[in-house]
Amino acid sequence: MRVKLLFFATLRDRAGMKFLELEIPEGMTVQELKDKISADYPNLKQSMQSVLISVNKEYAFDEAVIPANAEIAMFPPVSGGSWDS
Amino acid sequence: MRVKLLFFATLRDRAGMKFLELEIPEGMTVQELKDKISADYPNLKQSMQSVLISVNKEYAFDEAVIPANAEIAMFPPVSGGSWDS
Amino acid sequence: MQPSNLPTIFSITESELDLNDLLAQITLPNTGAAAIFTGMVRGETRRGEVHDTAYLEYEAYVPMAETKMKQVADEIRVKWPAIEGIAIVQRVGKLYPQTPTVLIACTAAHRDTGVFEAARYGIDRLKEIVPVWKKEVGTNGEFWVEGDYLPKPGE
Amino acid sequence: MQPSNLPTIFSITESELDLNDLLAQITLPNTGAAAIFTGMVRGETRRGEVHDTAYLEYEAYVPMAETKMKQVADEIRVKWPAIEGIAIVQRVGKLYPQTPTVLIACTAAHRDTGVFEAARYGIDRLKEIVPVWKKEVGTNGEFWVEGDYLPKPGE
Repeated sequence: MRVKLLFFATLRDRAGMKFLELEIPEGMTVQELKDKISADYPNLKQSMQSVLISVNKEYAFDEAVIPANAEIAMFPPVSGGSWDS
Repeated sequence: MRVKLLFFATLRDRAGMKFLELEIPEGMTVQELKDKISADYPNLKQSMQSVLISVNKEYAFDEAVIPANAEIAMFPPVSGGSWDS
Repeated sequence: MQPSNLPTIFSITESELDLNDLLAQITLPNTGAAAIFTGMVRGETRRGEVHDTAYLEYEAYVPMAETKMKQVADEIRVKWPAIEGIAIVQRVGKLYPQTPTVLIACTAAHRDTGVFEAARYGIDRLKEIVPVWKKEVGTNGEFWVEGDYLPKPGE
Repeated sequence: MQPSNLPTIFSITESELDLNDLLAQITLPNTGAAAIFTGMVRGETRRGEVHDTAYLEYEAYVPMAETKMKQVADEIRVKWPAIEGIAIVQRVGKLYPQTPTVLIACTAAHRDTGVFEAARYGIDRLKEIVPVWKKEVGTNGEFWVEGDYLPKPGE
């Protein structure tokens, strides 16, 4: 099945791209997706250890199963707000 | 000696005037001034029990001696700010 | 930077409060955080006796109010030395519901150095010692709103 | 008034923050108090490694950021049911020192019902769960500023 994978901040810089469309098997978990990305994109391997993942705009964790047509995003811990702490 | 006495809020309404210039003896205290105002302006007699007094823009209390040319003000407890409590 | 170089604004004004402008005036090159309190005229009051307000009429003993606003700012700087800029503004005159009437804003490099506490302290103190009064005009006629704080010697 | 009728504004914008306009949008007929937090780009940092910042570049995962801002607003309404209006705005793009980049504002009838605490909670939560990142560009080159909060399931 097909999913869309978005990269932000440091992840985008390391990936060298903003997004990726890819085919994944049904029932694939977030952890399995991270393993696949580590294998396919060596540049991102180290990032996969501390990356945050969202699936359809909600935070998703290792055991979560990815649904068809999901919009997945990978990014570092957030750092919005101001410059005040 | 001469002093100026300003009235604000309810005090002004009851006094029917915004200010008053008056002669007071040297060494007069705030308490003695309140007694004098109570005697001279019956409308203000009751107000003198809970009035706040300032002398030269600082809060002044019963025993304080009034200096020459003082700007004195009489007003109720303050109620500025917004309408929020 | 010495406190004497830090911006402190206090004013009694009949003009509309401009939050953008006031904030800009107390933002320094190393400011990272601001806490701003504004109070508005409420048109409907539900706490206590439920009633409607047409407008409030504010008056101030202006020169003393400015002196006391400066005192509030000085007290804030003693309690929260990290505070950079302070603005304290009271609008006077006839003020209608949903209109901001008072503003206290404090800035600092970081948000964990007392900006929220300082703004809260500022509005509490303003309502205790700054000589400003308001008269409510509503459907039941008009009456002066009286405070209940009695300043102590040295305030 | 039901929460569904209470104004909740959340936005990611490239435009200047207009505090006057945002405050007006969350002021209801019975609003008497507002607490507003704004954060700015600091040009000089003295805490930790002292350095200068030329500008910050913010980016957001916009649709998720809006979802998470709504979640922060919902959390505020559960914790402080007296809150009337909430505005949460993050400015993105290239932002220079002394520019407000983020705003959280909460209104209520009275100032003692949690407006200050709610605004403080709002900025803390925004920095934990709303997907926005910033890159600092300064005299020492540019680097991404990384947070350290790891959201838990259900956040």
